[in-house]
Amino acid sequence: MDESIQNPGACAAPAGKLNFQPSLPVMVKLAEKRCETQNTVSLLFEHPSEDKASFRPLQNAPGQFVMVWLPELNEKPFVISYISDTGFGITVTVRGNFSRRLSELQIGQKVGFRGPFGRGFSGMEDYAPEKIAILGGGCGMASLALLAQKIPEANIIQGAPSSSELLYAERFPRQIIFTEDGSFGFSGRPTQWLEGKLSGGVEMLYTCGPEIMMKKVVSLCNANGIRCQAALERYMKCGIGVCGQCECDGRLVCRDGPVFSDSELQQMPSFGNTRRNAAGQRIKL
Amino acid sequence: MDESIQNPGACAAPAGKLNFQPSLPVMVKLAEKRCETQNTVSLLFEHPSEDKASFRPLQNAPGQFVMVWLPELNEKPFVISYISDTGFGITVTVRGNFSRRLSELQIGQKVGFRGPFGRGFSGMEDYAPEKIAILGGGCGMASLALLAQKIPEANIIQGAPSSSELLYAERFPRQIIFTEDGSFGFSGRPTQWLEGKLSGGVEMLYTCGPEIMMKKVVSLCNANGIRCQAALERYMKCGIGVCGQCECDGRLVCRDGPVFSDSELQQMPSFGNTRRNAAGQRIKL
Amino acid sequence: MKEKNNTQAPETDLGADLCGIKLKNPTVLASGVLGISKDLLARVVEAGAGALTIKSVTTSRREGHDNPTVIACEAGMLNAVGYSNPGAKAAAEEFSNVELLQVPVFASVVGRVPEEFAAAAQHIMKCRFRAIEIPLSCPHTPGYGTLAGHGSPEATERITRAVCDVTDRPVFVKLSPNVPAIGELALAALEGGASGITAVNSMGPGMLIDIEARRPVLSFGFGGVSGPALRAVALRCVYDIYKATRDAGHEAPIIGTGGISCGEDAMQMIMAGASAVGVGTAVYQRGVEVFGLISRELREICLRLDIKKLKDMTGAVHG
Amino acid sequence: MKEKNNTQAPETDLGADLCGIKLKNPTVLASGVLGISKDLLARVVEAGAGALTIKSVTTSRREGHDNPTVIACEAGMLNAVGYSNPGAKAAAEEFSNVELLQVPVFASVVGRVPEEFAAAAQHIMKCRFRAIEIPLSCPHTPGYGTLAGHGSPEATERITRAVCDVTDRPVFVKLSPNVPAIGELALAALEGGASGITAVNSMGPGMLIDIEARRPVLSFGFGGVSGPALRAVALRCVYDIYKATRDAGHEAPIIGTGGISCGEDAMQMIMAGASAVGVGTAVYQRGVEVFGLISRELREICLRLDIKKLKDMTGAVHG
Ligand SMILES: Cc1cc2nc3c(=O)[nH]c(=O)nc-3n(C[C@H](O)[C@H](O)[C@H](O)COP(=O)(O)OP(=O)(O)OC[C@H]3O[C@@H](n4cnc5c(N)ncnc54)[C@H](O)[C@@H]3O)c2cc1C
Ligand SMILES: Cc1cc2nc3c(=O)[nH]c(=O)nc-3n(C[C@H](O)[C@H](O)[C@H](O)COP(=O)(O)OP(=O)(O)OC[C@H]3O[C@@H](n4cnc5c(N)ncnc54)[C@H](O)[C@@H]3O)c2cc1C
Ligand SMILES: Cc1cc2nc3c(=O)[nH]c(=O)nc-3n(C[C@H](O)[C@H](O)[C@H](O)COP(=O)(O)O)c2cc1C
Ligand SMILES: Cc1cc2nc3c(=O)[nH]c(=O)nc-3n(C[C@H](O)[C@H](O)[C@H](O)COP(=O)(O)O)c2cc1C
Ligand code: FES
Ligand code: FES
Repeated sequence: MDESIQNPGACAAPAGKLNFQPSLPVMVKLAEKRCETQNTVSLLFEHPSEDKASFRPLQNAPGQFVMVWLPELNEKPFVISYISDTGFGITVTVRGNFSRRLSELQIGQKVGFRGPFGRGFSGMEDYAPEKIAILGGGCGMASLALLAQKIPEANIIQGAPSSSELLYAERFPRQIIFTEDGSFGFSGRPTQWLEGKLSGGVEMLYTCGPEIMMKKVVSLCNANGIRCQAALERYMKCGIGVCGQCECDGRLVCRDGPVFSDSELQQMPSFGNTRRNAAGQRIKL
Repeated sequence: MDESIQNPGACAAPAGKLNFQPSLPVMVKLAEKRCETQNTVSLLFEHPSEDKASFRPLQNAPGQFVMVWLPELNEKPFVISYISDTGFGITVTVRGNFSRRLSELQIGQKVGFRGPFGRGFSGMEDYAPEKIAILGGGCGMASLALLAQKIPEANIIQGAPSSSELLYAERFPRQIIFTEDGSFGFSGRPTQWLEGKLSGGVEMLYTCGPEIMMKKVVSLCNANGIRCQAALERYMKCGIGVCGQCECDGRLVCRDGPVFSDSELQQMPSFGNTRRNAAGQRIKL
Repeated sequence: MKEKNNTQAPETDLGADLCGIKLKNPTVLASGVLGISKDLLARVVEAGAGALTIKSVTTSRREGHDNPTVIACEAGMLNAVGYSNPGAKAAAEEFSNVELLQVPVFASVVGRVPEEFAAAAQHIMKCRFRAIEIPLSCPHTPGYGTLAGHGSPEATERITRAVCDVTDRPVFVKLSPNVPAIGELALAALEGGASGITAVNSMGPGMLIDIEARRPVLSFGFGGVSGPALRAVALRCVYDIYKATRDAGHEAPIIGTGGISCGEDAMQMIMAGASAVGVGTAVYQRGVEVFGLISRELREICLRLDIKKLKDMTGAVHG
Repeated sequence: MKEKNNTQAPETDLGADLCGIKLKNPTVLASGVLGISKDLLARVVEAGAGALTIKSVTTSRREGHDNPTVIACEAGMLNAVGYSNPGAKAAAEEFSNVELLQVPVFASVVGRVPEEFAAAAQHIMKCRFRAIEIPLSCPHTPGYGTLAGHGSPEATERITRAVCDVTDRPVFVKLSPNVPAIGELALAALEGGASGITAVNSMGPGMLIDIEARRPVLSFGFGGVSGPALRAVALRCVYDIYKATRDAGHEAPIIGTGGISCGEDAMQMIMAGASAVGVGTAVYQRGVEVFGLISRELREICLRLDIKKLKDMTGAVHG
């Protein structure tokens, strides 16, 4: 399966000169804001008016990411969580200054995008939809949204602390939902779905969410003979495989990932344990 | 007809970025030398072992030119006079230091080439071969050789001071030859072919040779209702339409030419009169 | 007329102003590219240029370096032409009646010492050039430009003054990008009497080697780098000059030059602080037509970004 | 092993020698690219690099500039990372047992004053790095490199000496291409005790502007230019350094860095005078695999040009 994961980074390089692919932000106007939860908002944009090689949202594969630029502030990674012929969107959970400023944008204001970058989820063609599980925790659902949209017949499982923090509850009506406080759906954590007999027959699982949760999901999958892929988050600077900032056990999350397969994750001792901060310092998750 | 002349220089430019086309010399080994006359030798080369964009002899159209580089000496324009699947050749008349050094090269020595550049002869598809004349004087035959090879049924006319200075006499057996001293073929100048009734029925003429001769040829064509194109020589530096050195009445011989049509030549008062030297100074031909 | 036909937004005003010299669009033919004859200049006018600069001339005739003198590589162009020119007197003949061209034409002169600059300027300014440019920045001609130390603030001021002394028309000083503090050089030029700055000349120098010949490709060994490879550096230079001169209370216009090949490039340069944009190497990339194309693309950009007067965008990034 | 499999001409010797440090091929990972962890270094070894340089570290932890910090444009890359690093002590932990990697690894340290260079060097050289590089040439970090005047001959000599005083391993001084006389700087570095020269750091700085945002794209405003746009200038710098040092009787090796992305580029750099070639931006163009690819292409070139030992080609163009 590892081989079947497409790595857009590891370009088969012809001898001689390559063209230099620009990676400059393309400015796009905010068209619509959609409140998802109390601290999470989706921002919807029209597609760029000119086709520029450095931002092609329609080429985005579920699990890839884009770099989002607020001039004079910063640029940070987000996934495309909505896509249609006319536009695309991202879902932003307020965590700090940048995500807050992003969530406060007004309709008509412009945001810079470049990407998509990295390697998304793969292999879904090899499984019948009902043999596939898509398991997200909290804001991680954003990373899975386009996958869920692509395979609506798959088992879609979401976990959240409480009903008020659920993402896309109405967007994917067939979701199996776990809330820690029992305010909606099953009471408990989405890992229970794997622990219980609910997952019977599932052969492939895609996950994104808090890394501690993903760590548990992956080990449950391993124990139950379910193949799986997880989307990681690491601090990013360049987003294009140069600065090394997003390093995780010798892999670049921005280029080799953010999606990694079960067998790759097994060789990544940092998974579920440590990450690096903006200075490149290794810290506990 | 002017419109039918393809100008590879005037690229229809898409908005946004163009790739930057390299124009670096590609070194090729001298494979064979062929004595053409006392002071003219043809140098035959194998095709470059690697395909590089900056030298593609197989893309050469008759009338285009290449820049020939002898490292540590100079680089000057020549036309490709021989072409086959396995190699190509140029024909060099010794005029000064560079052409002498070129003519003295030994088999196995390497020469740099870039090109082909400029606009070659055109429109031959629009005429029956027997309605076409190819008229060369002296070393100008080199510029016409590939055209003659392409349309062997055309009327091929060569003029030279004497039989010992004839180029490609055996290569194009159907040639009509004029020598000033009468040592071979008709006695006199090739313009006589146009002045006499010999040219009856010809509709299109291609010429290259001393500019005074070409001037006369063009005016005879104009007088006789024959369309024509002439290949000019001007001092060249860049060969790619930047430095302006090859300027002739506002046209760049390296990019707009070297081949010009009768109607273009009519708007070029310098044709047959003045050229520019290496300093860009206008001098009498 | 021609202009109007191309137009998508007839109301967009692309006009530029260089020390009172009015340009109908901000594109300026850079010195050394095509500008060797009046006929060629006329052709560049036809192609849509807003103004023209002639190839630099010296007091006496020069053949320049041997070929190869100009080479395009993967990211830009290298040139070591070596100031070939017929000499200021012959050039003045070539460019007599230059005022008949429909756009402003600028002279360009170089010399080894201030007196040579002045002498060449005197000859050439007998023609009705609208301004004169003095490049103190050629990186590949011994005796001239940076190889002769013309790029120091002292030399810049001295040479500028010598030229200003012999002409009443605006003097543009053309600077090299290869200096630690280009803002200071611009101030030195203005101190010497310059009316405007052209930034920049080619960069480096650079070198390319043919590995089979085991020799540099350029006959002179190395040459100035222009085109796309230069663009980001040129943009920063213009930014620095705009900031330094405005901070010092000057309003001298800048002709931003280096790697401009499309409307987007031109707009970036203008926002960095340029009043007009020089275009050289892009003639190789897109043909002489590049001038009209850049204007058309600028018009499209202005329409898209709702800019009525391009002029207002000069220095926008400093705001 | 791996190397042998790729080989088309097993007899070609790609080996390089940097002050007695043996490299099996001349490719060196340039500082600042990927070199932030031992695991990443191991991966670059696997990809075929001949030697590695870690990302520069300072005495204390730095977060660097805000994003965007790295941007690719049409002709090269702009970066203003701003020396983010966990500090020399944390880095020394990260790189403990660095000698277990199968190829030589070089440290890289920077500081604001000679004492900081020395302090950072002392910390980091507790690891078994084979040599240490000191970039005196960063164009985009206030307090460091060219923005702090580290690129003058005096500062170069002084800082070099301070680092040489605290280590017995070879010191490589990394120079900026933005200087009028790079040969003199190299001599100053050797005077200060350097064993070798790395040439060059990124160029400029350069700037790119987003015309819709009307702001520079890089958060810091401008950044160093690397990649294809830099190659011709870097090549000339190495040529100049080789000539200046050889003329002065030195034999110091040069790590030629700037725009190298394929075997042909590497060979040109070697012929200009480099003993090894630094590779940074090309990791973006061709992936980490670029190191193995360059070696393979060099081998093909050697075969074609009948070169038995690549080493013999160092400075070939000066012959
Ligand atoms: C591949 C990827 C995809 C992501 N997709 C989404 C998404 O779709 N929606 C969403 O809400 N969030 C997403 N994130 C996280 C998002 O980038 C951070 O929430 C955001 O950067 C926080 O910035 P801040 O200034 O608001 O918070 P800060 O206070 O600066 O930081 C809060 C936390 O966010 C993370 N973070 C901060 N800066 C970065 C950075 N440059 N790169 C990576 N992580 C950073 C760190 O873990 C940090 O502890 C994604 C992250 C990655 C790596
Ligand atoms: C488009 C074109 C195609 C040509 N094709 C051929 C050809 O196939 N065979 C051939 O023998 N000759 C050809 N020539 C002419 C050839 O370039 C010159 O003969 C050669 O450059 C002479 O160099 P030299 O050093 O031997 O002579 P020099 O003593 O330097 O000059 C002799 C004459 O050659 C011409 N010349 C010199 N340098 C140049 C230059 N850089 N560019 C143009 N003309 C120059 C000038 O008219 C000069 O008066 C061609 C020229 C042009 C412009
Ligand atoms: C072939 C060539 C010749 C040049 N000759 C001159 C010159 O004579 N005088 C001058 O001031 N600049 C000269 N330049 C520099 C250009 O005017 C311009 O400053 C530089 O090329 C950067 O702009 P570009 O990237 O648009 O070419 C020359 C450039 C080229 C490419
Ligand atoms: C993203 C990035 C970060 C860099 N960081 C450093 C650094 O920390 N220290 C240093 O000496 N050079 C640094 N450099 C410069 C490179 O080491 C190299 O000298 C330069 O990029 C030219 O080589 P290249 O064209 O192969 O990239 C950095 C370059 C890039 C692109
Ligand atoms: S963010 Fe992944 S290498 Fe820079
Ligand atoms: S030789 Fe024609 S423009 Fe340079």
